[in-house]
Amino acid sequence: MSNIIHILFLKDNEAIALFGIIVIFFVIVAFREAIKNDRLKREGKWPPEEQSGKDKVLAWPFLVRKEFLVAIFVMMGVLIWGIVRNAPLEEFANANVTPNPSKAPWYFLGLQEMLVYFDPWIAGVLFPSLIIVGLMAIPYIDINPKGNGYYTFRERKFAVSVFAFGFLFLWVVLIIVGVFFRGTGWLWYWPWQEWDPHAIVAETNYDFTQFIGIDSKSLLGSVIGGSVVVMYYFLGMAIPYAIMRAKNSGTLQKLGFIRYMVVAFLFWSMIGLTIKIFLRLVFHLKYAWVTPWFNI
Amino acid sequence: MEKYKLIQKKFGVIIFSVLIVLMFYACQPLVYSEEDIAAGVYVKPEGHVFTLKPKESFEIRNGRIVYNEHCAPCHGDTGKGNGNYYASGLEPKPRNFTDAEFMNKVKDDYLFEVIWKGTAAFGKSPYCPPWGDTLKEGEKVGNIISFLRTLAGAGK
Amino acid sequence: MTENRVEAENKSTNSGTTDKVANNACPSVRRVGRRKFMYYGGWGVIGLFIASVLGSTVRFFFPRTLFEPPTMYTIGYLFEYAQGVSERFKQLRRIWVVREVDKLYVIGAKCTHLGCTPNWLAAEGKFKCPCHGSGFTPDGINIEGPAPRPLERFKVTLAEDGEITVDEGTSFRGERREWDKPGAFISV
Amino acid sequence: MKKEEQKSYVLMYAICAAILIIVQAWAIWNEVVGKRPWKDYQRKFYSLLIDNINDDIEEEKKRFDGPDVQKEYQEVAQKLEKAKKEFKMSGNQNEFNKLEEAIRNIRSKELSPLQLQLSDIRNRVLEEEYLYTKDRTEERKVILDKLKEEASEALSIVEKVKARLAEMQERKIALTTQIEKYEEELKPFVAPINKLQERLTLLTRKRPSLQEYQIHIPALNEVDRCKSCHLGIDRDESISDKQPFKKHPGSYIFLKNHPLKDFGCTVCHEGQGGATTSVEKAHGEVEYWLHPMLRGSLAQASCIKCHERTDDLPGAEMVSMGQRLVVERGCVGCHDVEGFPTVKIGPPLTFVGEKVSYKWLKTWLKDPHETYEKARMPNFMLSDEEIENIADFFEGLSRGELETMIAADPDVDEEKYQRGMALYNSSRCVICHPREGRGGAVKYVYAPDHTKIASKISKDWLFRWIKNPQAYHPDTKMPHFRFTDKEAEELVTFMSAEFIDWDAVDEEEEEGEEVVKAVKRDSDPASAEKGRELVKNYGCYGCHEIKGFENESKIGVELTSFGSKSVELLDFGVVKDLERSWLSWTMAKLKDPRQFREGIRMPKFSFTDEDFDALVCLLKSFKERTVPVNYFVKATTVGYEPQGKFGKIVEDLNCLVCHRIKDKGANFAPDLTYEGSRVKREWLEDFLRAPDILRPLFQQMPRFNLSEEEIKIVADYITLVLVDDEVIAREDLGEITSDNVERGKKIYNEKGCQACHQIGIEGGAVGPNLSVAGDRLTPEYIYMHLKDPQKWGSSNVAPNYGLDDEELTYLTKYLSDLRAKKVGFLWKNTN
Amino acid sequence: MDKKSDAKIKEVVTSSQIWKSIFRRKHDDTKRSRVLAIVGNFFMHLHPISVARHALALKFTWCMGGVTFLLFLFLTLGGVLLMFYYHPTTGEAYWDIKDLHYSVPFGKILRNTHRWGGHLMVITVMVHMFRVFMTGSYKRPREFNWAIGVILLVFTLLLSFTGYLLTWDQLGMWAITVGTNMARATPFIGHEGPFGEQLGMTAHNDVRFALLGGSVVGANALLRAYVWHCIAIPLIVTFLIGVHFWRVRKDGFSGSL
Repeated sequence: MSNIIHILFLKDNEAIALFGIIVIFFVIVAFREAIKNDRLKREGKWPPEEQSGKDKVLAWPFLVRKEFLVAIFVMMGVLIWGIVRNAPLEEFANANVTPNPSKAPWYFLGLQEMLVYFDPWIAGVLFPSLIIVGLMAIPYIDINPKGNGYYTFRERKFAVSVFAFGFLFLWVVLIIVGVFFRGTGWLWYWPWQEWDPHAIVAETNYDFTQFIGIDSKSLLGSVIGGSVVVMYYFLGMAIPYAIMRAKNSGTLQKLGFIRYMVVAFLFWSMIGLTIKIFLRLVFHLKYAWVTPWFNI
Repeated sequence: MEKYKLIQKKFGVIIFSVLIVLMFYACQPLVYSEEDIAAGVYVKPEGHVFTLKPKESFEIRNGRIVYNEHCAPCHGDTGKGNGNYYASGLEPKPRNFTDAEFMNKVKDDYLFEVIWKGTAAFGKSPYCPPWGDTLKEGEKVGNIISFLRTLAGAGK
Repeated sequence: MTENRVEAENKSTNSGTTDKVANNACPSVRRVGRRKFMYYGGWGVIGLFIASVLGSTVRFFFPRTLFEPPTMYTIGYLFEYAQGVSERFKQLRRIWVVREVDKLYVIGAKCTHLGCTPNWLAAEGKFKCPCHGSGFTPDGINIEGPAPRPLERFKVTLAEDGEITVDEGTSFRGERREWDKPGAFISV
Repeated sequence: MKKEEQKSYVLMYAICAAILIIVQAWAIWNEVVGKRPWKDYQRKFYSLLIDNINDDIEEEKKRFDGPDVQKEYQEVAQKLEKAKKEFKMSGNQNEFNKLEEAIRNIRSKELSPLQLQLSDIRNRVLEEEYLYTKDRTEERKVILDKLKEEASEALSIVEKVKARLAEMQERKIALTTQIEKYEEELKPFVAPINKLQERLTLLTRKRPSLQEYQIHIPALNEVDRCKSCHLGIDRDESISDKQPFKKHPGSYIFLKNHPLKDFGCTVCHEGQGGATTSVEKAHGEVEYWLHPMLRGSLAQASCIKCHERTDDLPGAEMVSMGQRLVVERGCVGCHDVEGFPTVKIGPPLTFVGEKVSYKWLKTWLKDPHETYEKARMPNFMLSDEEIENIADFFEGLSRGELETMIAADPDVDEEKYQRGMALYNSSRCVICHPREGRGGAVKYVYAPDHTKIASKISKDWLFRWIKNPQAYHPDTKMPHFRFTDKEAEELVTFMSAEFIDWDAVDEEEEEGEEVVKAVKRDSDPASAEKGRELVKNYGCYGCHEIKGFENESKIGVELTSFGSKSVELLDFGVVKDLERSWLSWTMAKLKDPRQFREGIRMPKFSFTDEDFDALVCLLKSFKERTVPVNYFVKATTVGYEPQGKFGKIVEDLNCLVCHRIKDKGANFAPDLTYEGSRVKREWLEDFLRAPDILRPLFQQMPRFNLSEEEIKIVADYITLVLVDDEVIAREDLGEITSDNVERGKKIYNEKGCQACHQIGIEGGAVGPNLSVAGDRLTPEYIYMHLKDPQKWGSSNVAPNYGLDDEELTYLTKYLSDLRAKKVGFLWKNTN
Repeated sequence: MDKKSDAKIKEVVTSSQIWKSIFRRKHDDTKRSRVLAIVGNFFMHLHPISVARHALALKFTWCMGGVTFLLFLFLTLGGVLLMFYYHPTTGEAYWDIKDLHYSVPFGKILRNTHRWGGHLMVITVMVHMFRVFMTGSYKRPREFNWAIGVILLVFTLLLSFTGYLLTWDQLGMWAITVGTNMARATPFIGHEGPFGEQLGMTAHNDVRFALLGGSVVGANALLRAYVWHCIAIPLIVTFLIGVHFWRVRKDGFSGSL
């Protein structure tokens, strides 16, 4: 236990702990509000009177005074934090000595954690780019007109769950894991375990085709691996499309083909990432697809 | 009353924040004050602890070096006045520095003068020479005295 | 500002305008005295905070330690200086060491007019400032040009081992008749 | 729920504002007080200082009020009083005042306008001169000349005024000479008090401001603010016994040679010199500071940063001992360290099978330290099987030429035995080889104990060894005695009868004579092969020459930058209760190397506590040099090698194991650097033939049986090369009369020289025997030695009596007169 | 002092030309003056004159955008102060920070608050984005502002990231080394990424080199980080914040109709 307290106050870790607390707090707030709003809607009390939008309040003084109060509050917090806790400053930079563990800034630790499961170009470049592009694309692919300006879950089940999953699991949890559960040698340590720089863990990973007895580096292996990845995307995109098409879904019509493809690609990429993590942890899968130029 | 409740609600937020801050402050690990150690809050690990803090001060260590070089031949390594194999014939015998009674009696200043000017200057036998011109540094003599004090096992 | 706000509230309540925002009734009884104290007090405290932050910021600009060259240093031994003005330490410390028949002193190479560094003209036996033409005798007395007072001398002492120590922290000014004070020179 | 407009946040504001201002106050307190512990220390320091000065003043006053001082003081004071009265009465007062007035007048009214005029004229002259250089016309010349004339006139007027002034000044001074004289005389009485009083008022009226003191040395890239707390560090006297106000101990070694302003503190003591917010931070004993403060003697680790050689460097005893240990105890056999030579300290084991007995080998491998107290070989903690394997392997290493019987043989020819004993004694084997716990006084020579040696080695080998040790072990420290075959045989006979391990014989008698004496045993080849592997594994070849291992590399890790290794890189292994610090790990590693985990090969060394400290200190110094070149102190004299035939003899006899020549060699026996100026040649030759008794038995030089030719070579070299120009021949010292000698003798007795020196059989034996000093030493050298024994002497023990020239001369004459024939001391070895 | 003279002084002060030139108009308590307080004040102009009632509820807005902006201002001011004592060179940077700790008055607390404030800003930006998503506030007509917000998020991370190196300690150096090493594996333009080698990328001409100004984290990297951190990114962020706010003002606070 003393170990986790020690880690908590190392480097910038207290900021990350605060990040965790704040996120949990606001997730609770958001979903409580959403559930409340959903209930109101079900009960037909919507829109609530004070949210009618026509009921306006002067910004001065009623908004400004609140902002001012929050500002004082935040300044106070930062000041106290600054007095009580010193910003980290380690020893002089030395290119010849790598600290163990050596970590990226905390907000990139999710990516660094992903580096365990993927090649650098996927975890470090492809996924960040996809995240940024995907985030920017959200308004354009989310064609659901409902839920604009209020918390709701019922009306945006898919959007909220996918985003919450992405934000909470693939971002926040991975950061927390990267900071608090990854110790020396980037090995997994529970809070009550002590980090041992000399620890040795045997972990042999296998490529996908090696499970079925084919050399993954051979042409055959490469083709099989490649087809698995392609099939994953193809099936993942085609099957729902076919089903929705068959059902003559209105959503699909509104979305249109291109938008559907974008949504499906981003969605299956996210799910694929989770699947790969799962497969690595459980079955020691190294790569699904091995080529001379890149590995997935 | 209603207003009071309102304030109370907001107070909750303040208190929550203050508590978080205090928690951070209270949990500061690995920094233990001397009082903590005294009170037993923090127990220093025992057994294999080696810290090369000097076992003796520079004064005494240096005193020993100088003593061994210049004094030990007659006064002996342990200061008993039985210099190894040389001083058997000396009359009077070299001073026994382990004699606590004597050592408690003499003052540092006197010892200093005797070492500096030699015993002859104090009307005693001429066998202990004046070391002033040899040692040159008063501090060296002071160090010898510090070391002599440890021989008698008495403080001062 | 807050004051205005509250007064505004009061007024809008009383005036009974059609203002939708403000026409909701305020609690009628208010102990104005205490409230006022709160406004002034609150704003006073905020003001105090801002003032103290500003004060701290000002203090921030005056660090406790500097990395400037030392103001106390040694310049060698007496015998190293022949009679006359020595420029040995002009580059390093911006001083002249002057030895007369019976004494040695140190002159700061800083014109008393506007702080330029004068030149020592050995042929003419005087210091001449290139900026505005002030001239000084070898002992530092202003003889020409706009310089208002003689060049300053620094404290010199002999260290135990005979080295000359200069302390720029203490300066001696001729127009205040400080040149005869102990420390202004070393008698030879 | 109230509407927004009805809500009041006044109380919230007030509370927030209050907290905010409290927080800001906290921040300011933190800045001004909380993080500035040195302020408190400085306040304490100054109050202590004031107390100290007050005490001094009290003492001074007491001294001043003492009857003797008061009496003298009063006398002078009365005289002064009288002089003053006279001064007033005689009308001198008036004249004095008048003169003063006149001087002032002349200065202000005459001299200064004149001077101004003069400088004006001078300036005009300069101007005209300048114009004339531009425009060389007659007109200008005329003006210039005229001006110059004016200037010289003005100058002469000024000179005249000045002369008048000087004259008046003189008259003025003459009037008060008497008074001034007494005043001068009074000054020393009150000067100390006044000085103290002045310092006190300076301190109390205007206390020095509390500030961060900083030593900034750009060359060393160092910022030390240590003095902010350690204010008294460079004072002559400690004002308190406790840190941080103590003065630096041993400042005559340290601060005097390393002034604070040029070196700072952290260059030696490390620690975080820039930190001022807490003691731990300043001392660098915190996380993320790689150089925690080196306290006390550990700071010696920094000597090596600048000093190339630390032996004989005062104050660096520990680290120099460490340096010596690293080489002499074989650390370099396994570990590479930059700057340290790779030496194989052990004897060659190439043919060890014919040298030692199997049984002895096994006991030795079990624990060398138990077999021989001074053993340098560490304990490898081998299992019995491993010992057997290794012993088997070594047994196989033999040329098969020698008779392989151990030397032990109690039944020997009595006459041979006696002659061997005499030879053994005159060869002073006991100086290096301890025997039953006695002898072996030469430092850093690890010669085997002779007590049981005959049960260890083979007779033939011993004979060969005595005849020429270098043939078997080129680097041995054993001298090559010039024994004849007969003498060597006698010695072997003596030793085989004398140095038998009787315990072992008792045990082995049951097994039969043959087994007892056999050195060699038929070894099992499989076991020997295993032994070979073990020898490779444990890196025995690091210290021993073993055939077949010439190309193996050292088995240990490189230690060049071990001192700056961070704690994370040190393997604590299974040891949990060890403090996580470099120091404790290193100490634990040295004390018990294999405690951390299985499979560590480092053996256990038999160091003393002092050795451990010295080694830790040295290991701490293993880091990159960070000082600039101009701080680097090169060794003054390096690389003296005795040349030619003399050099060959020195090498053969290993003279430098005891003697020192030009900073090379050891301190056990006298320094021979200027031996030629010291001793007379005749004596020297005799001494080399048969060394007489100069010093006690355990320090006595052995007899090497040199041939006459060799003696001549050595004597030539010493008298011609090893001389010092400062010892000049002096005629006046040669005149010896009985009167002189008597006076010298008186001084000798007065000063108590006999406490340390022996003449005949009288006196102590700290210094050399002086019975034949006249035969041995040149009078010039005696004179020089008596004048400054530290400079001219074989050791710096001898006290400097501060004798004057006359005393020196007489004493020299007395000592020169001490000759063999006079004292009746037999000094030529007739044997 | 009696009330009359008190009022008189107030009158004289408020009716003076200087006062008027600064405050322009008198603040009485009409709706008009409240509106003018927003309209006529540069700092208040960020706000609309009136806002929907629900936008006042902290429960709804969490005030995260405002806090982020506040922290941005605070960090800018603090950063400017810190720059007075900072040299972006490998030999000095670390010791400047140490000096801030030990010998500059209020230096330590300034650095502490700058660091923690920076972390806090990253946190609040993320939470702000989370809130905007949860209330669906990115929907039409605010799509583009969301995109700007995402860019601002990226730049906030970059601000913090570049600031890491400036202390020139092990923590910063290795965080940057690990962080930028990902760039090495960028497809096509990183020398270890897919097809990078085939396209002739080496450690000396790929994207990481451009980031660091060298193949290792060295003096150039420090200078680049410094310029990005202190000048380039703040400028970009300031501009984007302007756009972001302007769009908020134009589009109004989101809310149900």
